[in-house]
Amino acid sequence: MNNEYAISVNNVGKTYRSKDGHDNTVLKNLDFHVKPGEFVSIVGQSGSGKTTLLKTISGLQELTEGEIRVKGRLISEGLEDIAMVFQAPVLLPWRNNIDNVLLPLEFRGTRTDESRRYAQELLEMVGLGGKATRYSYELSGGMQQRVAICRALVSHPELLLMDEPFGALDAMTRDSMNFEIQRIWQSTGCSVLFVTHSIPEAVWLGDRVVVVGDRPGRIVADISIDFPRPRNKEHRFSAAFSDYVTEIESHIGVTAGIS
Amino acid sequence: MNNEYAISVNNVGKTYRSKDGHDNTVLKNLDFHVKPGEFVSIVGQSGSGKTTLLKTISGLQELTEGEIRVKGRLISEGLEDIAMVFQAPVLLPWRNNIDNVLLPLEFRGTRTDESRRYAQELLEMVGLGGKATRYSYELSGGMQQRVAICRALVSHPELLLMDEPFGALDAMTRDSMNFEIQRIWQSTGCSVLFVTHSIPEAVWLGDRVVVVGDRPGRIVADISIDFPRPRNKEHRFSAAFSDYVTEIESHIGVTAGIS
Amino acid sequence: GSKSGRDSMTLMLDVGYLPKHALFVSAVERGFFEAEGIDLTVMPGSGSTNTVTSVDAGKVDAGWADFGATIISQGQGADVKQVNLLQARSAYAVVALADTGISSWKDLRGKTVATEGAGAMTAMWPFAMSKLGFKEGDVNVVHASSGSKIPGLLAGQWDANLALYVSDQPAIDALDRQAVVLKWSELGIDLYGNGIVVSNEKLRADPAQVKRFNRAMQKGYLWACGHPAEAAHDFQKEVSGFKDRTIILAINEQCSLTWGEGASASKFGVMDDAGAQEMLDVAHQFLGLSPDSDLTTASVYSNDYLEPLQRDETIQTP
Amino acid sequence: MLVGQKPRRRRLGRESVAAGAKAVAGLIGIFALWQVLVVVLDPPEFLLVGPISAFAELLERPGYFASNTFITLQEALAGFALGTALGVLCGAALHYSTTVRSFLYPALIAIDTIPKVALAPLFIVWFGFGFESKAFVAMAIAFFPLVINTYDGLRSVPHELQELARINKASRWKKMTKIEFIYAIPAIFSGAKISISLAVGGAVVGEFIAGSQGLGYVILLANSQVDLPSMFAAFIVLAVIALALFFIVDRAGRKLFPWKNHSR
Amino acid sequence: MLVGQKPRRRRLGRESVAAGAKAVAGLIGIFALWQVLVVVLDPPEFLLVGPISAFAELLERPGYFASNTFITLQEALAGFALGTALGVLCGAALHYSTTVRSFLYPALIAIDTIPKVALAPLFIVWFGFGFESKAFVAMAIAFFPLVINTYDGLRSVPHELQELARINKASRWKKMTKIEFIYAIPAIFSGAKISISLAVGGAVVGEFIAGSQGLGYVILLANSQVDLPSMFAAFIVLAVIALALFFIVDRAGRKLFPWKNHSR
Ligand SMILES: Nc1ncnc2c1ncn2[C@@H]1O[C@H](COP(=O)(O)OP(=O)(O)OP(=O)(O)O)[C@@H](O)[C@H]1O
Ligand SMILES: Nc1ncnc2c1ncn2[C@@H]1O[C@H](COP(=O)(O)OP(=O)(O)OP(=O)(O)O)[C@@H](O)[C@H]1O
Ligand SMILES: Cc1ncc(C[n+]2csc(CCO)c2C)c(N)n1
Ligand SMILES: [Mg+2]
Ligand SMILES: [Mg+2]
Repeated sequence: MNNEYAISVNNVGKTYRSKDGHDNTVLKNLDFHVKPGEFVSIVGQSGSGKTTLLKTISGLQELTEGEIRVKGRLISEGLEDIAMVFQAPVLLPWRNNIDNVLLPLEFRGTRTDESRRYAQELLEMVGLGGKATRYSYELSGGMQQRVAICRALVSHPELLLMDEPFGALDAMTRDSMNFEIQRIWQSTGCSVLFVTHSIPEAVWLGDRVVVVGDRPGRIVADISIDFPRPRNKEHRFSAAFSDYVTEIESHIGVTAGIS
Repeated sequence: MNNEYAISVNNVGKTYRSKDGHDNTVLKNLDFHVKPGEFVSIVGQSGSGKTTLLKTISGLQELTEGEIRVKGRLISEGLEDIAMVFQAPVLLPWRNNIDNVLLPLEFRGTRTDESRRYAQELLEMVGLGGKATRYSYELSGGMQQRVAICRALVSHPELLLMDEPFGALDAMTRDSMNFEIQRIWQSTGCSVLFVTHSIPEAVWLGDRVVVVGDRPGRIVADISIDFPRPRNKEHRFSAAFSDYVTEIESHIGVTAGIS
Repeated sequence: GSKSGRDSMTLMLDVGYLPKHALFVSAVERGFFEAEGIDLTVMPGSGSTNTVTSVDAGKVDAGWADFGATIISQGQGADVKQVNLLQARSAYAVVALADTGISSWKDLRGKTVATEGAGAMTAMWPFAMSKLGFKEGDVNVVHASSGSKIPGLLAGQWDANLALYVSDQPAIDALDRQAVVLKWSELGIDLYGNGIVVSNEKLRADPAQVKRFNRAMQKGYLWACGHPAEAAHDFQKEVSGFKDRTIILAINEQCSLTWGEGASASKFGVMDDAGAQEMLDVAHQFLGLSPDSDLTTASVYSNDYLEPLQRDETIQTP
Repeated sequence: MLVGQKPRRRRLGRESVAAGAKAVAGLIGIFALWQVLVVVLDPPEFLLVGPISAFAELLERPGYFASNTFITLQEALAGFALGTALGVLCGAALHYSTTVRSFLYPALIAIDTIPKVALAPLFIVWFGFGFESKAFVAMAIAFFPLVINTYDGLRSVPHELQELARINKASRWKKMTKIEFIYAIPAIFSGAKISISLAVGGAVVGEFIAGSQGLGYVILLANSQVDLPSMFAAFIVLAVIALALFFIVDRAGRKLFPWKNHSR
Repeated sequence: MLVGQKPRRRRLGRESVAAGAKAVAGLIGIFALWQVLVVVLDPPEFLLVGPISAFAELLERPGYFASNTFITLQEALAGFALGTALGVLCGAALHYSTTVRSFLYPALIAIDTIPKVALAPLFIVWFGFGFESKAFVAMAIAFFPLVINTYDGLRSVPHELQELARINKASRWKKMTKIEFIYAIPAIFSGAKISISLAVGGAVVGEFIAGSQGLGYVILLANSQVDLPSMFAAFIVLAVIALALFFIVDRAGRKLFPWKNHSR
């Protein structure tokens, strides 16, 4: 029944149980579906459960209620081809950057002679072509984040989960990353779940924006963004765009903030 | 001569030398000064050297050229009372959140009975009053960042260096943090160096916005922001504000981005 | 195994490589074993008990071990026999330094003596005490590893060692000190000393080899007793560091224990039931040999593999 | 990385019991295997006896074994305590003082290698044949793993934590007590877990050298009488006390550093 | 935290030489102290001799010491290699298999405590008097620190790295070889540094038990002759080879895991 969805989250709940009996219900009655090839942005307050949601979908964290299917299969039965950009870069200090990018291929045993060239391309795309053989300690915070993004892309995943991938990037780098992600997504047709704190970014990138509410995390809004693809700067400054942003802000409880 | 400044950075250069002779000059001929009680925002592209600049000022990283004085004293002669929010939270996993916040006082030997109450206040201010006795692994990325901010504030520093403190925060939380930082800064009169990727944030908070350019890092612009204090949402949506933002974007090379 | 038509054999000593072992080294060096078609390797041991164990396990062909230790092992199931009593009398003694207030048995009262933490001599010390008419506590006994006994004695940590005088007297001599030796035999404790131990399996499989071994051993041993200076020289080639005088002293002491006083006293290496039984009794009484043990004199030794030399025999090198 | 380390969930009483049961099962398994081996191979009694004989021996002379165990235990604990204290001190000195490191590190390693058994005569001469000489041997052997693990543990304190201390002008002492030593606790306890076995072994070796009591002496005596049941009984007691001490040390380490290897 | 660990700067040849010089100075210092002690205290020759006598002894019989050293070295290296391999394997098994951990961990610790010296007769029976029995004693002693440090090192792999492997569907083997074992390298090498000394000591103990060559035998002979110059000469040689091996292991560990304790 769920086979038509890339991801289907059914009535999911997640409670962290701590040793002192201090239970923390983070997600409750979550229901949502991602169609194949869809780009879904997720926004929500700090601590609302976005990371938790991504980790349950990726199978890294167990559910306490409900079920999640990826391409129709229960995640508990084994993971599909998923790539994830974590909130922190998590690079291996003993590998240089390009070898960090190649790690997923080595894990999967699919590294070929081609791979290195592709990894280098990805690094160039994120502006780190010259840092391929440097180590992560020699990179700035934003640079590390970009290496982590390349690592997620290198395996041509069908499903890409990104947890605030551009959090440490300046506006300009961020813009160019936005364009690149859109391009890659369009050319590969993968499904994307994209957590961000930037509502404009969520709107610009997403086919839909899902707003996760707080205490416990649940879906408070699920808004389809009806802009054509590929999107460009024009869309960003259209009236419709501002309306989307305002609507989403109202769901989160922000009213046109400072930053 | 420099005694009038809280920070004075004189012709500073920093070159990372790597073992394979691959020298990386990150800062060059940097010159700028911060007056006591001033709030200086720093923006610049990812990898331009903002973190490096903060770390040299704090004395955590050695200069390769020039000199830095804090309150007139060379930093090489011993550190003044500086607090720093690092780009990553760096919390001690063996301490709960409030004990992490109290750490600077224990280091300085200035922890009193009062301290705990104040730390709790700070945690409440950042919306984590209920997480005081939890551990950092039980917090979301943004929550950890907020604990780190409390830790920097707890020692009533005269000089506060913040490296993208709000990078992992959603718009709403970020706004409220912006207001709190302005309030604290005004009530304590400390000097602040504030690195951010958000140009509106930089403008809204700063007395000045310093733009750090790339390769090697140098100061490409130093713009005074002439809004009265305390600033509020009104200022954010004034025409002057937009002009500041546009001017700064032009220095960095962004033109009104997506996010 | 046999290479060039000769048998390779190994002989394990009781402990270490000491001057008293010069007899064995010399016997090999002078070709007594070669003459019997045996390539003998002599190796140091780490205590008679371990030596018997090694023999039983087939790791060595023959061992040179304290008869008491052999009996205890046999009592525990070691399938071995003593086949050549080279040392008819035990060298048990109390060894002290001259001029330290001990010159006779009665001087021991109130003194402290050191001995290995365990061993036949330690176990039998109460026997010696009873012969002396001492009560428990009249002599304070402390335990020290074999390596510590001489240094401890020299350093004055204690007053005397319970020791084989053939071992300790030369050691003290080597340090240019004078030793006082109180032999247990003076107390009437005159037991068999060390002998050659072979496994019963070997006795079944190749009795002829054991006989050849014994022949060579007896000749070599007696020859060395007759030529201490030459034997000492042979030993020095193997183990450096000892003075001639010390080795000769050890050889002479060792050789003074060759001839016993029992029925078979004049036949070298031969044991008798009386002597064996005496040791069995002592083992029952002092050495922890189980009362249920079915050991008999016949099961602990055999003279069947021996063509004993006589007291007055003159030995020629081959 | 730090943020990923979570407090371990405290073992429930039930889990603890289950773990204990498995450990006991494992030990019983070993004993069973050993007994089967003995029955099948049927080695002579002076070479190898089964655990049944050993336990029978233990039951026959409980007082004898208990009193000697107590003595060995005291020596081992004294040696372990001293060795740990000294080892941690030396490890810290190596880390904090370049001078100590340059000049003393090699010397320390050199001295560690000299087999303590070979130094026996000197120990006797220096310390006599009482409690002290055994505790000293135990200490001398237990000491080294703590040096290495303390030093290596302190060396691996992450850079960010160092910076955190520096920016807050932490005194050397505060930095040590609030960051570095806490971070190094797991490594130090790894060392202590190695040392506790060594200390017990060291006490026994000390008793071999010069002793008239303790399990080492029991073994020596058993050896001379070729009394293998008694010898193996002593081995079993030794193993049991070392095991108990090991798990006490292990548990203490986990108590002190509970945020490793969390479940969730 | 990961990002804060930076590759160590490779030591320049000059620095390396300086470090070596200091180490040698440290050793010479120890020797000098020892000699002074001997001159001042003037202990009798059977109690303590100074390094000068020991070195004189070495120079007098260089061939004797060289050949015996060579033998001990071989035994120690074989034991160390085997003990390391087995220790790492066991440590890994403890980490990866709950069954092994539950059932075998206690048994392993128990077995480790049994003093190897006391097991001498069994070793002889199993391995004879040759090279094997000494290498076995060395192995048996060297093994344990590697078990503990491998296990503890693997256990402390951070959670995020585990997640990184899982999300990429890494096979168990890939996860081990590309993350876990690499992360555990420093801890494993800490263990190896403890073990290398122990292996040398173990070989010597093996030679005490049953040997007619090697430095242990040299010591045994020297002991029976109360020949302290020869004994101390052997100690010095032992210390030197253990030192050399230690620094080889240490250097190898740093080569394999160069991103710790970076300078900048
Ligand atoms: N291991 C854990 N144990 C207990 N509580 C946890 C744990 N991990 C997360 N939480 C709690 O779950 C809630 C949601 O956390 P999560 O990391 O999913 O938030 P988030 O939406 O990603 O926030 P942010 O934007 O700050 O990253 C928080 O209240 C947090 O305290
Ligand atoms: N330890 C180091 N060794 C060598 N190069 C380094 C080191 N640390 C930083 N760099 C380099 O210095 C430059 C500036 O880094 P820095 O961290 O100061 O940038 P940043 O402005 O803070 O960037 P971001 O916004 O991404 O945090 C980068 O090119 C980086 O590669
Ligand atoms: C040498 C050494 N290597 C790694 C670590 C990191 N670490 C911290 S605790 C622990 C387990 C105990 O060894 C490990 C591996 C360390 N501290 N010391
Ligand atoms: Mg998150
Ligand atoms: Mg930065």
